Amino acid sequence: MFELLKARLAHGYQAIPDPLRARIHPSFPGVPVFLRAHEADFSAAAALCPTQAIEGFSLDFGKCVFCGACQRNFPETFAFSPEFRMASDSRNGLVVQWDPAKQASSRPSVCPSSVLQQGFSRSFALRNVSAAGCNACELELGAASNVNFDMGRYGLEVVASPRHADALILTGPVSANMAFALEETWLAIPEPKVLILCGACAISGGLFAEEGALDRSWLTGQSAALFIPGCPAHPLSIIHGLMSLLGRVD
Amino acid sequence: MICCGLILLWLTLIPALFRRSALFTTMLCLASVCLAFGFGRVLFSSAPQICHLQLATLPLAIQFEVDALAAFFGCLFALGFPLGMLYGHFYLKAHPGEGAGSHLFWLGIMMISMFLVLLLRHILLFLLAWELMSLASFFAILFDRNNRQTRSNALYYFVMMHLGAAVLLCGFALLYLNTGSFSFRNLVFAGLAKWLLIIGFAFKAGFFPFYSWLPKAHPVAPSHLSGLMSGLMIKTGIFGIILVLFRSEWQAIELYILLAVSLITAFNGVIHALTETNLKRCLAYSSIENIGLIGVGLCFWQLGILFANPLMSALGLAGALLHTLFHSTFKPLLFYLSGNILLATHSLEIDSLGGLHKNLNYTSKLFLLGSLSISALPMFSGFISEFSILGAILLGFNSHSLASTLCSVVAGGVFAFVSALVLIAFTKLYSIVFSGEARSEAASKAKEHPLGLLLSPAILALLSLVLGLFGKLGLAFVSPLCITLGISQSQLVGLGGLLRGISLILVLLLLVSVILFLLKSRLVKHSRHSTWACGYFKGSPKLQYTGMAYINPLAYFLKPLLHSPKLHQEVQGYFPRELNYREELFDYLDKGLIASLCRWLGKFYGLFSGIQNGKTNSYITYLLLALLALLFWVLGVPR
Amino acid sequence: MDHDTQQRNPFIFTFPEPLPHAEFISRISELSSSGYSPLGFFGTPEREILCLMGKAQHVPILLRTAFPAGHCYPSLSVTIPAFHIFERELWEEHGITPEGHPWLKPLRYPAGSPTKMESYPFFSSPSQALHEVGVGPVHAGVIEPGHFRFICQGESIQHLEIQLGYQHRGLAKLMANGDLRSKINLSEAIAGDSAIGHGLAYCLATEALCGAEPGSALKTPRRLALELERIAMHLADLSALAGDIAYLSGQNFFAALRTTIINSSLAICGSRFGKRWLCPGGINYGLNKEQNKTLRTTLLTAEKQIELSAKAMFSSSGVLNRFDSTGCISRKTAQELNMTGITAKAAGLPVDVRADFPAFEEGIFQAEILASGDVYARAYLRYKEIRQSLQMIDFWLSTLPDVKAAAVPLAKPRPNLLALSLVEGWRGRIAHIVKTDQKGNTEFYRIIDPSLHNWFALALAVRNEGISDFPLCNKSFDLSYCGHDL
Amino acid sequence: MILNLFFMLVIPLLFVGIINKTKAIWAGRKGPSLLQPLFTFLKLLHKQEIHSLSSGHIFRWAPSLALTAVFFAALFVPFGSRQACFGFKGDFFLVMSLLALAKAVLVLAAMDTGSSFEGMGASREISFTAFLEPAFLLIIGSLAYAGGLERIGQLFYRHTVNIYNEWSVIIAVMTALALFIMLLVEGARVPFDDPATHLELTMIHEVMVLDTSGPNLALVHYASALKMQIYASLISYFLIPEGMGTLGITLVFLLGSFSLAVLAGLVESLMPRFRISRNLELVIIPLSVALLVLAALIVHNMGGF
Repeated sequence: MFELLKARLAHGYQAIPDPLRARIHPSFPGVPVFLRAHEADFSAAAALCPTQAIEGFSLDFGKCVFCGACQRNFPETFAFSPEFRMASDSRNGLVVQWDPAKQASSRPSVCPSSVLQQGFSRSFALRNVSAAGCNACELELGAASNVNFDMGRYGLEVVASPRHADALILTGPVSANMAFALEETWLAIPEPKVLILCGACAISGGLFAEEGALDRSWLTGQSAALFIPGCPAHPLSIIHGLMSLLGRVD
Repeated sequence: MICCGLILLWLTLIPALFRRSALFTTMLCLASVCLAFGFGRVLFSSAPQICHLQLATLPLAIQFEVDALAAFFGCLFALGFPLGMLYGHFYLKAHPGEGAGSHLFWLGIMMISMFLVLLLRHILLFLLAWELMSLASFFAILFDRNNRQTRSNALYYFVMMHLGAAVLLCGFALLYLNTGSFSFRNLVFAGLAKWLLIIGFAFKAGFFPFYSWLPKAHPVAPSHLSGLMSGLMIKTGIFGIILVLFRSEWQAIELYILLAVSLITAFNGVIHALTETNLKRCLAYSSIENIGLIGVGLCFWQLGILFANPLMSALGLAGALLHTLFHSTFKPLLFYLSGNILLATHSLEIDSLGGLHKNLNYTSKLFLLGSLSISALPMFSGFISEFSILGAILLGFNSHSLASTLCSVVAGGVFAFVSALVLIAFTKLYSIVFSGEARSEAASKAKEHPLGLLLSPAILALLSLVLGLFGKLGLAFVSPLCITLGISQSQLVGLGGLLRGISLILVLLLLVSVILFLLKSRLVKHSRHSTWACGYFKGSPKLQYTGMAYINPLAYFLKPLLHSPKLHQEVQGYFPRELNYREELFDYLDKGLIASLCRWLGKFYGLFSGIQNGKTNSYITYLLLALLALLFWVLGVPR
Repeated sequence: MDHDTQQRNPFIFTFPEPLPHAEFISRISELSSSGYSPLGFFGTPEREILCLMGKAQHVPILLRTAFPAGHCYPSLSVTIPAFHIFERELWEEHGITPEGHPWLKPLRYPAGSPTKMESYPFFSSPSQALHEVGVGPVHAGVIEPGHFRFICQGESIQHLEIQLGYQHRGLAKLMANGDLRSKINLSEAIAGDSAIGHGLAYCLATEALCGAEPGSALKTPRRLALELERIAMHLADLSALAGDIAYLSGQNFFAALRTTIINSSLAICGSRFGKRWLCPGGINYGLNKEQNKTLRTTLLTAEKQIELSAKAMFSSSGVLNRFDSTGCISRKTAQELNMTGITAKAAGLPVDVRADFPAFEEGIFQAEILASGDVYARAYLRYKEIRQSLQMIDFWLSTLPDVKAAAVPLAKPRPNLLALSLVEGWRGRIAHIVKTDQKGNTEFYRIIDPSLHNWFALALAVRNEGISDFPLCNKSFDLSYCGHDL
Repeated sequence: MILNLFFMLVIPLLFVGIINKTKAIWAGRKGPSLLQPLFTFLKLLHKQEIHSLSSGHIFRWAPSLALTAVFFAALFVPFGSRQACFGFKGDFFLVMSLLALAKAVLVLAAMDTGSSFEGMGASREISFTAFLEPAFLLIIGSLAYAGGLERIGQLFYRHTVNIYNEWSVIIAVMTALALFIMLLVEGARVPFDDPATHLELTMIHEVMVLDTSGPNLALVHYASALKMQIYASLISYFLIPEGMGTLGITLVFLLGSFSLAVLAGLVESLMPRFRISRNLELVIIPLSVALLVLAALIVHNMGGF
C-alpha cells in the first residue's frame, strides 16, 4: 500500500492540459508543406516516394507514410510542419496542392458531420476494426484514450460491441480475409453511424495499395465521414479529427 | 349435487371402457361442474354436509362427509380434472400408445378414488379409496407399456405407494386400537398414530425421504397424467397432512422437526431441479420443492397457534393453501407444455433442444408465463403465496424462545436461497429450451400444435396470471377453509387489504411497463440483424450456452450435495485426437440409498432361495417340522 | 562450413549441394537431437525445401533438398513438434503433404488459396454438455484480428484453437519484388509495434548481401533504438496486463511511462514507433549531445518511476492472486515447440539472440530468465528486461559521441547468396532470410516472426484455465497477428 | 414524494459519474465529466435499435419491464425525504422480488440472443442472486429483529446509530458493510466485475447487453444505475438520526450517496478484480456478515454477555 501511494505521488497529473491546442515536438512530421515549386525536386521525389504520394506539384498525404525521404533529400522544397491537426472530411482535402497565387500549399480542414445530430456531440462511441493494420495505428488509437491523451474527457470512448457504437473507425488496408468481418461489423452498428478511416493504409492502402491480398471493394462503395492520415496517425490527430467531426472545435 | 356429480363420474367409466375419449371428456366436464358447484356451496357456506349412503349389500353405511377441507380440495380437483382431460384428449390423439385402451378407464377410476379419498371418513373405506387411487394411477402410468423404462419406473412408483399405504394402515390401525371406532370424523390423533399418518401422507405428497418416486413416475407417464398427478394427486397427501395437523396436539420440538423436513424437502428438490437435464424430471423435482414450501407454511401455521401468534398462523396457513392452489395451476400447465415439446421434438433432454420460441410460438409464451409464476416473481401467482409464507417466517424472528427464533432465521435463509435457485432453474429451463437457435435437427423442425393442445394450458396460464395480479381472489378462495381451521377473520381481512394494495401496485407496474414499451416501439425505428458474433462468418448452434454451463458457477457449490460420477476424458497432448465430456448429477437418495437398499434386500432374500430346491422329500421335511412345531406349541399352551 | 560463410550474425551462405530427401530428413533429425532447433524451414520458388538449423554460439547450418517425389513425405512433426507450423506453411504454400502430420490445417489463407476461411476444420467435441465460444476476428478491444474457438465446460476451457490469417497482406511477396535496398518502410510495417526489430533485421540482411559494413558509431544507436523499443513495448504490456485485471494504478502508471519513452523516440526520429529511424547502411537520424542528454535524463527519471510502480504492482496481493500460476508453460513445452522470446525465457529456456547469435561484437550479454512460466513470470520478466535495457542504454549514452545521421552507400546485392539475419525483438527471435539470384535480384524473402512459434503455445497455456483468464494469458504472450500472417 | 421522484431520476446516473471521476482522479487524468453517463443516456435515445435475428419477443420488451420493475422497487425506498413513496409492513419482499424480476427478464433477454457471450454473462449474473437474496433477507431480518417488522425505508431510517449502544453500532457498521458489498456486486463494479473492461470473456453485466442497442441499452444502463443507488440510499439512511428535519435528511442523504460513490471509486482504483471463479465465494461475504449480525443480536437479546 505504501509503495502504491509513493508511486501515485510520483505519477502526478499526467493528462495533457488541452489536446486540441497542445504543442508537439518540432521533429514530428505533420502536415506537409511545399517551400517552393521546384520541377526537378518534385519529379525526383516522386521517384523516391514509396507510395507514389507525390505527383505533379501535389502530395497526397492520404497515401504518404511520412518516411521523410523527400524532406531529407530535398530540404529546400519539402518540409513537414509539426502540425497534428491534419484530419479531413474529404479525400481530396488530404491532397496538398501548390497554390501559385499564395506561393504556399493548401491545408486540410474538417466541417462537422451532418449525419450526427444533437446528442452525439457530448458522447461518441467508436468501434475499431483492425483490417490487416500493422498494429501501429491500433496502438495509437488505444493511446488516444490512455492517461495522457485521455479522449474520454470529451466523452469519446471505444466500446466493446458494435451495437453500442456510433462510428466504425477502420485501421489497416482491408485484407481479403477481413473484408467480410469489416462489412459485418458495419452492419452491426445501429443508425445513425459514420465511417472513419484512420491511417494511410485505411485511407489509400498505403504501402500495400497494389497487393492482390487486399480487398477494398466494400470500402470504395462507402463514403467515409473522416480521414485521419498518418503512419501511424498520432493520437492528437485522432482526437482533433473526431472533435472537429462533432463540431466541437472552434 | 355432489352425489350426482359422483354418479356422473361413475358413468364416465362406460365411454372410457369403449375408448370414447371425447364423450368421456365431456361427461367428465359435466360431472366436474356439478362437483365444483357442490363443493363450492359447501366451502362458502362453510356448513359441513353429510350424506349417508346405505348399501344393502355392505354391512356398513357409507358416509360421505363434505367439510370445508374436503370442499377446498374437491374444488381444486373439480377444476383441474376437466382441464387435464381436455388436454389429455388431444394428447392421446396425437400420441396413441399401446395402453390407450384401458388408460381412460384407469384415469376415470383414479379421479373417482381421489374424490372418495376426500369424502370418506371411515378408516377402511378411506384406505380402500387410497389403495384404489394408487392402483389406478399405476395402471394409467403404464401407457407406453412396451417401454422397459416405463415399466420399471411405474413399478417403483407402485412399490413406494404401497410402502406409504402400509405406514398409513399401521397408523389407522393404531388409531382404531386406541379409539375402537372406524370413523375418524372427529377424533383427535395422538401419539405414534399421528406420526405414522403424517409419514404415510408424506409418501404421497413427496416429502423428503419419500419423494424419490416423483422424478421416476412423471417422466414416463403421459404428460396429461403427470400434470394431474403432480398438480392434484400429491395434494391428497397435503390434504391428509392438514387433516392430521389440525386434529392433533403438537409440541414445539415436533413442529421443528416437521419444519426441518419441509426445508430439506424444498432445498433438495430445488437443487435437483437446477441440475436436472431432463425437462419432466426437472419439473417433478420442482414439485417436490413446492411441496416443501407448502410444508413450511403449514409448520408456521401450527407454530403460530403454539406461540399464540395469530398473525403468524394466519400467514402460514393462508400461504400454504394459496401455494397449494397456485401450484395446481402452474405445475400442470408446465407439464402439459412439456408434453407439447415432447410431441414436437420427441426429446426432453434440454441440452438437445433450443430455439423453440420460433417454431412453438404459443407454447413458448405459455411456458414463459408458467416459469415466471413458479419462480415467484411479482405479477405472477407464486409470488403471493411465498410472500405470505415469508411474512410468517419473519414474524418468527421476533418470537420469544431462542429455538423458534433460530428456526425462523434458518427457515428464512433457506427460503430465500430456495426461491433464488428456483429463479435460476427456470430461467435456465426456459432459455435453454426456447431461446437462441435449435441445437438439434428435431428441434429445428418442430411444428406448433393445434389449438386443442394449447387450450387448457392457455386457461391455466391466464388463471395463474390473474391470480398473481389479484391476490385477493386467491385469498377469497382459501379464507373459508382458513376460518374453519381456526384462523380469525380479522387477520385474513388484514392480509386481504395488503394483497389489494400489492395488486394495485402490480397492475400499475404492468401498465407503466407496457406503456413504456409501446412508446418505445412506436418512436424508435429498429432493424434486424444476426447476433453479434465478433464478425465471424456463421454461427453454429454449438456456439450457445448449454444448461450445464449455465449452472456451472453454482454447480461448483452444489456438487457435494449431488451424486456426480465424472465420465470425462480431457484433451491429451499438443495435438489432441478427441474430447468427450459427460457429467450427470444424480440424486444421492435414489442412486445411493435406495439402490443399495434394494441390493441388500436382494441379498437377504437370496439367503432363502435354497429352501425351495424342488426336492419332494425336502418339502415333506418342512411339513413335518411345521407339524412338530405346531404340536409343541399346542402342548406348550397352559390349560 | 565452407569459407564463404560469414561466421557471425548476419550470416551469409552460399548454397550447399541439395541432399536426397531421405538424407535431408535424417540430417534434420540428428541435428535436432544434438540440440539444434529450426530457424527456418520452407519451400522456395525454385521447388526446393530449405532448412536452417541453429544452435546457440554455433554457426547455423543450411540444408537443402528438392521437392519430394509425389509432393509428400513422412511428417517431421510427429517426432519433432517444433516443425508442425513450418510444415503447415509448406503444405499451404506449395501443396507438399507431410504425411501423418497431426494438425494439418490452413495457416494464413494466402490470396487465391483453394481453402475457404469460413470452412476451417475446427477441432470439436460431440459432447452435448460442452459449448463453444468463438471470439474474433473483431475483438472487443482495439486489437488485431484473429479468431479464437474455445471448447468450454461452463467456465473452464477444455480446448482452444486459434485461426489466423485475417492480417495476411502478401507482405513477403512485396518484400521480394523490386530493389531490395528500398524496402525499409515495408519492413517497418511487418509489425508496426516492432518496427525497429524487423527494420534492423532487414537492414542487417541487406547490408550483408550488399557487402556493406556500417561503422560501430552507427551500430550503437541501432542497438539503442532496439532496446528503446523493447522498453516501450514491455511497458505497454505491463500496462495492458494491469488493465486486464482492472488494476487501475498499474495500467495508468505504465501507460504514462510508455508515453514518455516513445515521445523521446519521436524527439529523435519524428515517429513514436521509431519508424524511419534506421535505413539500410546506417541511420536517418543522429543523436547530438543535448538530445543525448535529454534522453538520458528522461530515462533516468523514468527508471525511478518504473521501480516504484513495479514494486507497487508486484507486491499487491490482488495482482499476484491473478498472475500467479495462471497460464503455465513448462520448459519442456517451450523447448519442444521451439518457442522464443519472453514466453520461452519466462519458462526457464535461455534463448536470446543477443546472447546466442550476437550481431554486435562488443559486450557480453546475459539473458534474464525465470522458471515458473506463468503470467507472473512473463510480467515480472518484462520488468527485469526493462531494467536491463535501461542500464545498457544508460551505459551507451554515457560513452556515445555526437552521432550524425549517416549511411554507408550500398552496392547492388551480390548474386547467389542467402543471408540470414537474426534480431532479438522485444517479442523474441526475428529471423529474416533473403536469397539473391544470379543477377543479384531478390529470389525470395522469408520473414519469421517470433509469434509464428508462440501462438500455438498460447493455446496450450490456457487449457483448463478459466475462460475469463484468457485475455490475461493472451496479453501476457502479446503475440503479433500481422507478424504471423504477413 | 416529489423530492423522491426527482432524486430517483437525477442521482443514479450522477452516482456512476462520480465513481468514474474518482477513478480518473486516481489515474491522474482529467476524465469524463460527472454528467457523462447522462450524456450517453441521452445520446442512446437518439439511436435506432438492432434486434438479433435469433431473438424473440422477450429481447424487445425486457429492458422496459426491467427498468419499470427497478423503478417501482425504488419507490419503496426513501430518496431524500423522510418517507418513501409507497410502503407497507413487509414490503421488502416485494422490493426483493421486483429486483429479481428485473434481473430475470434481463437474463432471459440475454439468453434470447443465443450467443455464448450473453450466456456467459447471464449465468454469472444470475448466480449472484443465489447468495444475495438470502443476505438481503437476513439483513432485513436483523433490522426487523431489532426494531420490529416495518416498511423497508423505516427499517433503515428508524435505526438510529447510538454510539453509547454498541449493538446499534454493530448493526449499522456490519449491515452497511454487507450492503456496500451487495452494491458492488449488483452494480457490477470492481472487484466483482469491471465495467471498463473491453473483453467479452471477462465481463458480467456488460456482456449480457452486448447485443442491446439504442434506447433499450439506455434503459438497461439507467436501471442498473438505479439499482445501485437503491442500495446506496438504504446505507445512507443509516446515518440519519431520528427527528431530523426534511432538509437535514436530504442533505445527509445526498452526502451519504456521494461519499459512497467516492468510496466505490476508491475501491475500483486500489483493488484489482477477483478471478471470476472466486467471485461466488466472495459474494457469500454479505450473507455471512448478515448472519453474524443476527447472531450477535439474538445472543444479546437472549441476555448473553
